[in-house]
Amino acid sequence: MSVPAGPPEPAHWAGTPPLRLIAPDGTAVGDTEVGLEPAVLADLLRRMIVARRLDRECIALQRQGELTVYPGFEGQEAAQIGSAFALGPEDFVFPTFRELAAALVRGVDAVQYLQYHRGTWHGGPYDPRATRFGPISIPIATQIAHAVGHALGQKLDGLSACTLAYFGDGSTSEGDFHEAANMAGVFDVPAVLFCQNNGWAISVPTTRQTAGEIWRRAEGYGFPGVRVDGNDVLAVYVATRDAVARARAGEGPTLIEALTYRVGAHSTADDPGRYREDAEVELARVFDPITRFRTWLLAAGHVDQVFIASCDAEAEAFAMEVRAGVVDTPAPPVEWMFDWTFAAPSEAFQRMRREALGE
Amino acid sequence: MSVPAGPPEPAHWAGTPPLRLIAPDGTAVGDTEVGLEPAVLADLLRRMIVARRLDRECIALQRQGELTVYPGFEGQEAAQIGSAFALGPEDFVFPTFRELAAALVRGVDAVQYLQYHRGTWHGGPYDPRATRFGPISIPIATQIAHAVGHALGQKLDGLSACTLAYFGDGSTSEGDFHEAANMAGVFDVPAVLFCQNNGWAISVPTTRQTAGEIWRRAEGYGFPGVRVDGNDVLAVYVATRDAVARARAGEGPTLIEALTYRVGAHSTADDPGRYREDAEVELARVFDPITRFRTWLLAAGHVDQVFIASCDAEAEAFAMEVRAGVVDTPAPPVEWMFDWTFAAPSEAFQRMRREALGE
Amino acid sequence: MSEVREWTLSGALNQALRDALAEDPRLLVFGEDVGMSGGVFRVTDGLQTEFGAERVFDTPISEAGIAGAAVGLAFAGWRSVIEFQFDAFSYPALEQVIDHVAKMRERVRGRVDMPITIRIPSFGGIRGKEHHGESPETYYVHTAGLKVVVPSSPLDGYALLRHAIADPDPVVVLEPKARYWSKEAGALTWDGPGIGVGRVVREGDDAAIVTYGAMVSTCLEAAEALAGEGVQTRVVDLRSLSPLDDELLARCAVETGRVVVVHEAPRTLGMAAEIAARVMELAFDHLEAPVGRVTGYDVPYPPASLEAHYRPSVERISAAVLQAVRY
Amino acid sequence: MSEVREWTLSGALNQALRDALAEDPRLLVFGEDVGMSGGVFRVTDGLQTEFGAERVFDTPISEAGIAGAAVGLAFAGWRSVIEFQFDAFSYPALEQVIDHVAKMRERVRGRVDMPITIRIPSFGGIRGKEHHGESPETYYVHTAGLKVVVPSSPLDGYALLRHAIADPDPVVVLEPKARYWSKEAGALTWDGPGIGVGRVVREGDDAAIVTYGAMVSTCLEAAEALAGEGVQTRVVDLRSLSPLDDELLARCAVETGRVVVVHEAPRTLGMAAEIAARVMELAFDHLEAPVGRVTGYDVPYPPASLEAHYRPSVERISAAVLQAVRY
Ligand SMILES: Cc1ncc(C[n+]2csc(CCOP(=O)(O)OP(=O)(O)O)c2C)c(N)n1
Ligand SMILES: Cc1ncc(C[n+]2csc(CCOP(=O)(O)OP(=O)(O)O)c2C)c(N)n1
Ligand SMILES: [Mg+2]
Ligand SMILES: [Mg+2]
Repeated sequence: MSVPAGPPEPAHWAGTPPLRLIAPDGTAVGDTEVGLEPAVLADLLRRMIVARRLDRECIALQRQGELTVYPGFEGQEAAQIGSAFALGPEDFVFPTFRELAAALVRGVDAVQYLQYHRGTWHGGPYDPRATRFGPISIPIATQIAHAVGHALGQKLDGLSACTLAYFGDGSTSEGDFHEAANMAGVFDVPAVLFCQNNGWAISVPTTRQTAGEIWRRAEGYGFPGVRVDGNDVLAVYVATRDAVARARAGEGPTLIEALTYRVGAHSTADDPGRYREDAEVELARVFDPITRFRTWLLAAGHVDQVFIASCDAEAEAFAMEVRAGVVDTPAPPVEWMFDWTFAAPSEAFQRMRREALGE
Repeated sequence: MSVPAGPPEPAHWAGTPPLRLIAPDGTAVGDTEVGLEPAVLADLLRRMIVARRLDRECIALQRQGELTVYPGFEGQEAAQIGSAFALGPEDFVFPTFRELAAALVRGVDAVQYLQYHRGTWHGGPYDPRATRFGPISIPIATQIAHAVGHALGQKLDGLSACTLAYFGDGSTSEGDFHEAANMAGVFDVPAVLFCQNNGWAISVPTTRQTAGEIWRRAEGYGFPGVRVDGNDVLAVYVATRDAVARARAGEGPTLIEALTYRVGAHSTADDPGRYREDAEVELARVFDPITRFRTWLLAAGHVDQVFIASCDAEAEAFAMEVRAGVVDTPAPPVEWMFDWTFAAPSEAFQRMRREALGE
Repeated sequence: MSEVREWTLSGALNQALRDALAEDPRLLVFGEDVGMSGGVFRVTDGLQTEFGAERVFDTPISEAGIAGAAVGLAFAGWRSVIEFQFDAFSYPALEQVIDHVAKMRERVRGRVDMPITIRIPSFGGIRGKEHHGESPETYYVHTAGLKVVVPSSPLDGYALLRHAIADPDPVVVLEPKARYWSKEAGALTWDGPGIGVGRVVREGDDAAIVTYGAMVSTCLEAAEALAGEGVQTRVVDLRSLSPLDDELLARCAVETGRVVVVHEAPRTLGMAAEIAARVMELAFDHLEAPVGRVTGYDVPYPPASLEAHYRPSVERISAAVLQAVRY
Repeated sequence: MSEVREWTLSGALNQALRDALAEDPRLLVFGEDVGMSGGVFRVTDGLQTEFGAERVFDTPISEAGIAGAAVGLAFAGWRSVIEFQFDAFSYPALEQVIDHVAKMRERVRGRVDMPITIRIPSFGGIRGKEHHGESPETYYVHTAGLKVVVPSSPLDGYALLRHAIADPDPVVVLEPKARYWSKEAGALTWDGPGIGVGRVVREGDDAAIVTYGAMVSTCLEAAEALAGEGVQTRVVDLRSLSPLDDELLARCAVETGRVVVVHEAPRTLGMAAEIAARVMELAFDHLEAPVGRVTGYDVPYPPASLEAHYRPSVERISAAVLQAVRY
């Protein structure tokens, strides 16, 4: 079968062609009847626009000293929102540090979330049980083991719910990824292992992170792997929805590799000019997930320019609202340094606390 | 294609059929012209017989209090000897704790090796550089990373040599296996990752260690995986020889899964009656590697009963010689507790040493 | 409270797990070979048969994965007892234990507890091979967010393990391998002192030996020998290494003026360092001699044939007490 | 010896690597993002360009694999400098470091050396996120078979890193992140004292503060403040945490009678515990006050907005010295 030549794809997209429903130019290339109403499809676009605007605001907030180091997600909106959107309220997510867009879909309060980046709390400033969104996790791949343990708990409880772990391409090199994935297979748990392969792990391209294709790892663990175009929000939604359905039906875990691209720096502390050609980023912009989905939605008549303008306006207002909240977030009381370490603190611990607080 | 029904195979041999040259009943089922002279083939049998006899002697020595806990390898002679035999003098091995048979092939002195099990030294009682056989390694899968580092060193030195790591089925669940294997792929090093899948990791069967097939892991790392009948010494030899040739030619690593069976207990401290049916072991004996190879060699006229009797006699004599050496091995001098920790010990360390030794 | 009978440490720990599993349907026990094998030291013997393979199960050989799974299970409302097969084999999980098990409650501001018990057969004295004789306590005690206990006898083993399992916080239980088959008669109960409380196992006012685990019996022997020389030595079994029983430490220093700490771990930054520093802080003016340290040396744990030279002996302990007394 | 100029700690460490790479063709530098990126703190900046991607290279995100590879490379006769990106990200490699890097020479009875330098940007004070402000020294110092150094200034950073690389044994270099951009003028040399030797950075006879890393400058500030109150405080920069400079510790205790140890790590089993125990052993009769400990608390390192309350401050340090002096 001859494939029409499109624009050159990022190097890490090479190899097995991913599941794709909408081509980079916005034309349908698969069955786009995925069971979502036009209003819901429009809502997906709205979420992507709102998330991107907030991401950019966060970078500005960092530059202005209102946030500590911030890891942007521009270019990964479809991967995050398409996947999080496929989850139900009973499902649970264990994220990395780059899933603010997914957190918004799960209903996590952005200002609370950003306490993490403001340096006023650790990875769990929001309530992970209420939001069913686990703490932001920095030690690479460790949260995948948490997700598998959580999924095992759901299975033991006989729930029809699953647990989704997010992680990056670089994360697949850690022992914890492997141990967790293998255990997921052995215990046959309702887990979705969702890899955002954005081409980079700080300065190391995926092509030097592993010599294999990430989705293929699944076969060695005895469960299905799926490669999906991570910049095609519909394809991501479908792949995740199917994995979630498998999990809920007791059919075990799925590994999803979503091919996307990290358009920005690794974080506001990073200077990609040291290791990446600007030209590569320019090429990758052709695959922008928002442009692609908007083009398709407009062509399909599901949205119009008025709607898009309303999304932009909402995004702007939301970014300003979050900014105000962030800027207003005070430092936590000093006691908090001692108040959460133990559920049952010892007398010795309380003594240290009193001493430290001068009580 | 219909396969003639043979005796029921161990559960962990299910799935993809392994490379096999000689069937369990000793008949050739593949190309047995593997480039080894009849005398060399006979030597392979001799080594297997000698190794098994020594293994049994070690168990006796342990029962008599002359060795501490000893992990036998009965049933795995072909996997170890066939693979070690495919290596050249410049190649290097990083073993686990169960590769005494491979150590003998590499020319490691058995009495020196057994200092480890006698409790008179740690994992490296012999000279690993002279023998090109690394220290006995107990922390599961850690030696695979050493092997990959060593292979990288060989590559940087431009040598035409490779490094082989032994490990078990259970070892493939450790993060270290994964990190090492993935690095082997990324750095494209001359390494052979040799898994003896003997069906058990202490009390856990391979079928509950992983839901996948071990050789398939390789694909996810971007290099070839091979499944071989680990009780067919010729097949093991061929699979390893080819992997070694690839490595030496700069074509990178290979993962070999050798299907074998742990006939004995995990170690002399283990009671398999708690978790394994005796019947399973009886069934597995049908696949005995020595019987199989002997049958084939006899039928091919490469050996006769006189030769086999001479092997038995040699094995007996060797076992007695090693026994005598083991029984004679004294405790090391107390100073040795301090003499090897540092190449450049500090004055503070020397002070502690003097104090401890009452000097 | 169970009937009065003779218990081994292994048996008492087994009973603690059995009783806890029976009382709490949301308690799980998992690790390598804890199922039908019953564990290398039989501490989980029979539990899978009794409570089923859903609640007592073998895992792949994945220590980090095991610890990580326990964290995830805690989010799902399950309580876990995990086993690492030997001291050194707990090290692959250190990242999960330090970064998550110990810190997770803090990280999520108390919204999820981490009721995880980490059982580790520990310390030397069984002619084990390398990596089977380590004393890992410093790694855990220094890690804020963990509690660490070490039983020295069967009956106290039962009590400490029950307290550990019931605790809403993560507790590391270091089980002295050398004492698994030691025996003690009595009824199993955990009504007595919990985590954070030490006990005096022999009275004496001339000096105090502070120790834990398998060294308790060695120190009792030393105290007996010292009594022969007219030195009345108190022996303290710490039971809990984190939190430490500061009151008891202070009392020993105040009442005897001479404290000797004994453990198998290497000296530098072993428990004796912390205890010496605390005793000085708590009772400087009462000290008649520097706090003595009788410990392993700063070398890797030696092979079986040398371990007797490495572990504190009755002679070394007695000599240190005499040195303190005669200071 | 290089020309006299102003160096940052990052720059001086970079130069140490450059000089060592130039001198020893069998030296490799590898880790996460040490290549074109030059490392998060630029310590490996330009090295890949200068020495090629065979000798200075990025690895996958596999800390245990990195440490394990260094062990294997040592068997093949290569010397390695490996980097773990931040303190807490060294924990996944702890098993390899404790069981192999530290013990391998012993395990093979001296037939293979382990010339491995482990660089870890460490400690707090840069408003980092969780897992980026840890003080991991206890884990390494307690592990027999390792040496551990902590530079506090650019020029000494150069010297210590050169000594570490040249050492035939594994050396952990904990680099104080908070000091990477601190400046010092001078020529780079490593002719001076090596590993195991501390230095007095301020003279004084009323009391001695013993510290290391980023706390050296804070302690110097405290000493300055104390001088204003008429208390002359000696400040010791340990440089080497393992081995410790016992002679210097003894001298401080004997000459001042009052020792205060300062570090960021949690108190329990932090370095101050070991130093307190040693000082007591070395100079009990000279001590006028218990050894003071000004440390982090036994809690996880706090978020950025609280770190100033956690790390020892000039006020806390001064108060502890005054308490010792007035004891
Ligand atoms: C155990 C550990 N090692 C190293 C790091 C430092 N680090 C932070 S992000 C990162 C790269 C992660 O790459 P990837 O998984 O692809 O995620 P991405 O940043 O692309 O979202 C690294 C190495 C860490 N956080 N944890
Ligand atoms: C890190 C670590 N965890 C646990 C153990 C305990 N242990 C020793 S052997 C073994 C099973 C190994 O199984 P496998 O890799 O299949 O090798 P086999 O024993 O079958 O040769 C285990 C769990 C260990 N040695 N190291
Ligand atoms: Mg990435
Ligand atoms: Mg096995």
